[in-house]
Amino acid sequence: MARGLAFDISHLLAGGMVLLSFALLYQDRMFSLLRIYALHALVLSLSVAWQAWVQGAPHLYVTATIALAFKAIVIPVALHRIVVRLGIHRTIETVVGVGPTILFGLGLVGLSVAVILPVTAESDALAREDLAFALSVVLLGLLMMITRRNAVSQIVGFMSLENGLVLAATGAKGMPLVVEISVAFSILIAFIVIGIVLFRIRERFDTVDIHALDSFRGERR
Amino acid sequence: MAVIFDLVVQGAQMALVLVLAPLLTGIVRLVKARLMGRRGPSPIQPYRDLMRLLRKEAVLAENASWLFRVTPYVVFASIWVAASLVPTFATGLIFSWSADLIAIVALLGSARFFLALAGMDVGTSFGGIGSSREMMIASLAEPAMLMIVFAVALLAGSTQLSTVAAVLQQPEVGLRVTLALALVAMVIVAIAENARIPVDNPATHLELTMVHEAMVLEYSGRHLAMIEAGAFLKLLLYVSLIACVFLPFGLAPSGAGPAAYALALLVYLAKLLGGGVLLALFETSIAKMRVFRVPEYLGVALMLGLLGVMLLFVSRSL
Amino acid sequence: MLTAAGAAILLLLLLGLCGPLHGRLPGSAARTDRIAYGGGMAGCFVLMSVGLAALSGAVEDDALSAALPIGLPWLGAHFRLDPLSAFFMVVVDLGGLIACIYGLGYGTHEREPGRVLGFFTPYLAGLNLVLLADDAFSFLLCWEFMSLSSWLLVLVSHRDPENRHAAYVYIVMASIGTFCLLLAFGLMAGPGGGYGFAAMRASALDPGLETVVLLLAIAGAGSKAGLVPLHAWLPLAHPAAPSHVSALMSGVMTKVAIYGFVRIVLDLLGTPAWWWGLVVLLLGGLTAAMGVLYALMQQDLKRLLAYSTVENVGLVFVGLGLALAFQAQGMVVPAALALSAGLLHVLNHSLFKSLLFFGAGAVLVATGERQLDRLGGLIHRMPRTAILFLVGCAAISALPPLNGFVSEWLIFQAILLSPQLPDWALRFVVPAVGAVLALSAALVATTFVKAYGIAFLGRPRSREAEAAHEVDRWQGAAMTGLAALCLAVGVLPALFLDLLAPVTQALTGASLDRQSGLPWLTLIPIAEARSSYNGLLLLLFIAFSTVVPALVIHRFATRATRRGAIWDCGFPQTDPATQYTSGSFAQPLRRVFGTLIFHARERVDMPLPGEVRAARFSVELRDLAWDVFYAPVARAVEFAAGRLNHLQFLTVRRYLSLVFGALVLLLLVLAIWQ
Amino acid sequence: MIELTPLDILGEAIVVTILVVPAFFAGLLALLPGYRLTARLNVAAAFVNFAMAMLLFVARPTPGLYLLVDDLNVSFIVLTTFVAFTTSAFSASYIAHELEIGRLTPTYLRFYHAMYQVLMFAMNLALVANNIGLMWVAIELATLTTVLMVGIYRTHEALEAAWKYFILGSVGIALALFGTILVYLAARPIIGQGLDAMAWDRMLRAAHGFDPVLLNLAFVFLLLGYGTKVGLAPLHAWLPDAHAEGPTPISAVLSGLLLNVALYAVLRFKMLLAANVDALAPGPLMVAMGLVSTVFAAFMLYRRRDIKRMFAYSSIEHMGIITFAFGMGGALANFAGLLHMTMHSLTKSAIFFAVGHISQVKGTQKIADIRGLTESHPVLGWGLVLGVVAIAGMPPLGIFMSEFLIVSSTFARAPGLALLLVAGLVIGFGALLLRLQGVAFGPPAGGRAPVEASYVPMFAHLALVAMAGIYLPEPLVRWFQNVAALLGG
Repeated sequence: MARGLAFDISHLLAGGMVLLSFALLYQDRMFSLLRIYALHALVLSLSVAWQAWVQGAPHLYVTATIALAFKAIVIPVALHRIVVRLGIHRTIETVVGVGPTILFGLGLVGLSVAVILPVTAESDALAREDLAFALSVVLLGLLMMITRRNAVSQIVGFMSLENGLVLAATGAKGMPLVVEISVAFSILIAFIVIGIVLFRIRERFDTVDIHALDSFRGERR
Repeated sequence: MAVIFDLVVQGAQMALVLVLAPLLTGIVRLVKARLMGRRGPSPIQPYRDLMRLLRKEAVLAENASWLFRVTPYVVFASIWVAASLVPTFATGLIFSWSADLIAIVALLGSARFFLALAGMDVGTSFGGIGSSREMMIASLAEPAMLMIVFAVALLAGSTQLSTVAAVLQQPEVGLRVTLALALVAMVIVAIAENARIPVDNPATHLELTMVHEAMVLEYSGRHLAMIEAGAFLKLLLYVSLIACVFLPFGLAPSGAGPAAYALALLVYLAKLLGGGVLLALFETSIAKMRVFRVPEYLGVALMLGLLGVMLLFVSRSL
Repeated sequence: MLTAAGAAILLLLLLGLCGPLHGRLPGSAARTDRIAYGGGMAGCFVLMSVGLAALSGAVEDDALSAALPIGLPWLGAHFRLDPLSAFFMVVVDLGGLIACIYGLGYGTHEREPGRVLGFFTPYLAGLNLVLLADDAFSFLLCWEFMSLSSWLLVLVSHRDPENRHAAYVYIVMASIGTFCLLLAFGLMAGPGGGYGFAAMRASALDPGLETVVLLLAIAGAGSKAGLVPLHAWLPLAHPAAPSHVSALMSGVMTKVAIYGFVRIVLDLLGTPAWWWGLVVLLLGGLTAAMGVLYALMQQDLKRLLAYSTVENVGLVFVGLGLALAFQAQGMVVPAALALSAGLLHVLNHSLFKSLLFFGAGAVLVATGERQLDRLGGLIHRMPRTAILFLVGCAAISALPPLNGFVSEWLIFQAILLSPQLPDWALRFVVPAVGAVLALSAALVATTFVKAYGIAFLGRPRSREAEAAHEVDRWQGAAMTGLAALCLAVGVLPALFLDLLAPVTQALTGASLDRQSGLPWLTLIPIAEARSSYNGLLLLLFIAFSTVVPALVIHRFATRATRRGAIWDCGFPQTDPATQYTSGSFAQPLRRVFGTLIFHARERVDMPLPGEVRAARFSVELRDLAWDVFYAPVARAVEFAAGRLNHLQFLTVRRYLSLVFGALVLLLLVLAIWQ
Repeated sequence: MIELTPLDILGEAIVVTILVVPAFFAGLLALLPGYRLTARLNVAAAFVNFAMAMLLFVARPTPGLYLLVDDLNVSFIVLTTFVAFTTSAFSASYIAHELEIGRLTPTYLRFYHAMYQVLMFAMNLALVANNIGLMWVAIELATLTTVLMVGIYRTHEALEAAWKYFILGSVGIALALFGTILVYLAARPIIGQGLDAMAWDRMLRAAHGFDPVLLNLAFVFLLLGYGTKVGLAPLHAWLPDAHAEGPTPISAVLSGLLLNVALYAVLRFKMLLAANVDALAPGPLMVAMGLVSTVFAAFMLYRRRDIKRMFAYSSIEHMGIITFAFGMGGALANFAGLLHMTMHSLTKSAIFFAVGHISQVKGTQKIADIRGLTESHPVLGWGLVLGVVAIAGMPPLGIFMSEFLIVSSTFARAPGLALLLVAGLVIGFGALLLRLQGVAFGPPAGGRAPVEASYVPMFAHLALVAMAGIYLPEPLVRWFQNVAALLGG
């Protein structure tokens, strides 16, 4: 396989993830959001698998499998059921309008490129480009977390952020413990989802339901 | 032998001020009466008053404390000591170095301190009013006095009255603006400190504007006599002080012969007489002011004193 | 020598353990009292002797310093007893010794004695340790320890909210002061960390930095000493403590603060610039004037005394300012005179202020009252206290032949030397400060006529005052001792001034001529033709002129005395309420200075004709420093705290936004930086 | 292969022990019923840990691929195991009372003890890890454990605090991971891929050749990621609530230990950056965050109504001071930072012990409802006074010394920064003393029940702090100085 092709494909996949992150930012319907997220995870799993093949690192296939099974299938399905069961509104209330959010997101991508660009080229270009995309995904995920009032979409934001991390980790050639880390993160996400179900988190995490109010606790004003 | 002579001179000075003080007050009263067209009492009337008071039984308020009884003597003693430290007719007295001008001011302050306390001892509203006002006047008069002291001391390079008088006798001192300012300030302070018109009226009773007399209202008999004597001494002290500092001519130097002392004594008596007449003239030509005008009046003295000192500080460098 | 001092200090620290043990030992609670105060007396006595021995030069120099392997690890704790610290040690331990005697009696009236005992002796130890410390860390450690223990002593009567407020303001101000000193030492030590005083003395600072150090020293030590406008905590905290502690705080701790200032500015900093003296003089004059004016207006006896402390600190700072001004011009003898005057006043103030606080404590024990307007006539019920308090009042009012007059006289003498100074600004300021001092001296007399007259003279204004009784012998003994000392210093100032010679020699390079050898023990600071003073002779004179006329009159005139009703110009008012009160006594002067300095507001509520209610008159006075300096800072902190407090109640999303914002900000910084 | 001496083997054994013991006891305590036995076992396990950690002074293992003990972390390990031990002793008596009043059920107790040991394990692992990935995992584990412990009372407030902690912690973890990946990326070209490129000792030796841009970027992420755990403002939000709502022993461990562990991670990365001349100086960033935290927390102290939350803010303040000190760098400031960290751990946990007793006897954590403690409970009250006075930086207690060094050494170098720091310190001081006076003095209010739990841990800590303020033992000083030199400018 030509080195150029390997580069192009991984570039394509990583770029696809950034694009999907923008789609997540843009989306204001709950179920579509979950579907786009599933797609996001799918692209991640493809990208990881491609890296496993390119780097000749078979353990990365495990990570790819986890991404595919857990993130692209189990979690979206679970969240879908939660949304239905808890009767959460199907539209997502954003804090700032979609337009400004997207513009800001573009700025973030620019920022990530700007900070990664000066990295000396001797660390191979693949890692460098991947890194810029991964950083963009992370930042966009965070942006999504803070521009949505709704807990489910915030979780989706967190998970897309985490996808960015896995992308970065697999892009780093020969990095040990990647599998362990991805497992650890999956546990974390599972915790969050369970947390939503069990505690029906409201107050501080804004709302699952937009009608719930902030009831300040502990130390009331 | 010289020491004994010095001691005699010092003793004579103490006796002299004591003897002359009532006479000065008597003269002032007489001149005032004449100026107002009255005949007036004899100049020796104050001596008679004192003798009469001394012979009388003293009446004390039921709740008067020991402080009340001791104060007249303390006040008298403080003023007497202060008065005898001011050179009257001779400089360089044997004990003059034991206290300087600042100490004399402080001694007068002590007298006032105790008198004000005594005014509050029985617990009457008159006593309180007197003490309170006396202390207010003193609070403003004393700094003015100290400023005068500063001015004089800076000019003479000493706070010792003997030295001051000796230095100011020198012809090269000449006429100084500072001295003139200090003189005016000193007169103002002297009038205030001796409870004279326009600050206070020594001849009044039963008037809400009285200050000094309100304070000593409860005194009688020998106690009152001591306080009166103290007041006489104080007037004498101020006149002597002004004479010593501003008109230092005729003072006998230390260790002069008896003839020189006799001459100096005559000069001193003339100065006293002049001072008394001037005071009476001044008092008859002015009206008493309200109590709350007094601070402004004394403020003038303070400013004049400070101005004098400042001028000195500045002129020294030129 | 220093080992004896160390042992005494250790003893004092250990005695602090008596506090928790109070009432738990076999035997009575009074026994713990006696152990603690008795031990305190012993410790103070040893320390005072050590100080005196060091001051008189009876000890070898190398016996006067020590380095212990504690404190800052690579430096160790250095202690040294030089003439300056020895002098202050004498002042501190004399005060401490007598306070312990007083405490033996006064302590039995405490509701919870353990709260006093636990901190009283450590406090004494702290005061001494500050004086001995010879490196910045030990100095500040002991300094702050002193604040800490006195804070707890202010909190003895912790149930009273006013006391808690006072303690709080106190500890915060103390901490700010400590930080100022810390910064000053930080500058002097430099980045290398030369924290030893010897190293600081040896190293020269940039003039600009020296200025900063001076200002920090003024803020740090001055706030502890009570310099206006940093004084506002002092009149709150000093009166709140038990009276023997108040005496120590006012009489002694302010002196330790002055010591800190002298140590830093005159010893460690090197040659002063000409305007340092100007700054210190101005502050001193301001402090003296404001202190006494506020004192005059107080109605609470102990608070009045505390404000008067402010005034006296101002007086000392005037002396120090003059010393700095002379020193800057190399005029060492006048500098020595000014410094001696200031330091002698340090001793004097510690004596009469302790005496006065003890007197106030006696009144408090006897009547439970501190408000002047509820006292009166105590001279009949507490004769001994009354006469001793009178001595204190006379001494603080600078009446000859007591001690207050001597130091004031010396300061005036120093002022009279100032025309020799070449700087124009100083030539104008010095006489003005002199006038201010003269004014405040006169006002002090007024203040104490008021305090004594209202509290001890007249007729009792309350039932408590009527039922007062004389205090016990310990308290009496303590006050007697102090009164005797006041008289001794006033009558024999030469002996005490000679003690200061090594101090001024070390700090200014000159000292006054030996005074105690002169005939009649006369005081001649510069030259006989210039000025001299003899307290002994004056005392004899006054005694003679008091006793002789009295004897003559009693022998030759009459000694008949009759008691009668009050005369009062023929209209005697029997109700004690018709007497002058402290407010009415101060009214004429309040009129003079009031609106300008206190923002005094007098309100008269006069009923219309026909109305039957009583007329009311009220006065509101404010401490300007509080309004201008303290309150705005407190409000600003309060405001900022209120604003920032919203950050406690955000939603998780907003907190995440903060994280996100920080991240983006840092990345931007990185992008731009690269 | 290097020859292994018996000491090396002993060292190896010790390190393994301090990891295995808590792991084993975690499992055991999860299974065992009953309160008395489990509490004692918990103490015993913590003690064994502490004793073993002390042995690390005698023998250390040679650095392997996973484990590393050097001058820097040995101080952290000993401090951690010591405070963990005393806290377990405190917890034993504290939890008994919680069981009595029914705030905890026996089932949760089992869970609590198991989690306590897991936390010990995770912290020890984070400290001895020679691998940045392993350390990351350990810190994540510690976070998750404490999240569970914070929520253990299952009240509305506790769950919410746990949730907040969890979410903010997760984001922090994510950021830290990104930073970790970046560091690996920077190390790989020099060291070669694999575990070696994640090992501290190897990275430090090779750090001068790393790509500075990647290192800078990594440090930003690591500072924010681990800074969240340290509780630096504005990343602090989880901290006050987690402290306030969890069981008090956990608050003590959080403040006294977990924050330190996170700071340890930051320090390690700071050393990497310091070793690379082209990378940005990490100091200014840390100084800025430290200052912001100090001043911010100082203001926040004023409006607090919950006593535990207040001391949590005080922890933020002190972590700010420590970060500031390490950011300033230099022998004096680093020394002061280490000292401050040690003193803060000891003091703050002592304060939380006191607060635990207080909330039990008074039945409330509301500051307004607690008054006159020195009168109603003299020993406890004066203990609290001593603790707060210590944390406020008054002598003769240890924090005074470190603050003295920090402020005085900073003022000569950067006066403006020192003034800001002093302003923060004074403002915080004012708030702490204000609340202390309210709580400890005045007419007593609230319950008067006697304290049943043991005072020993609290006073043991305070005694150490008091001693350190006056006298620091020579070996400790030398060793702090070594570490300070390691940390560099």
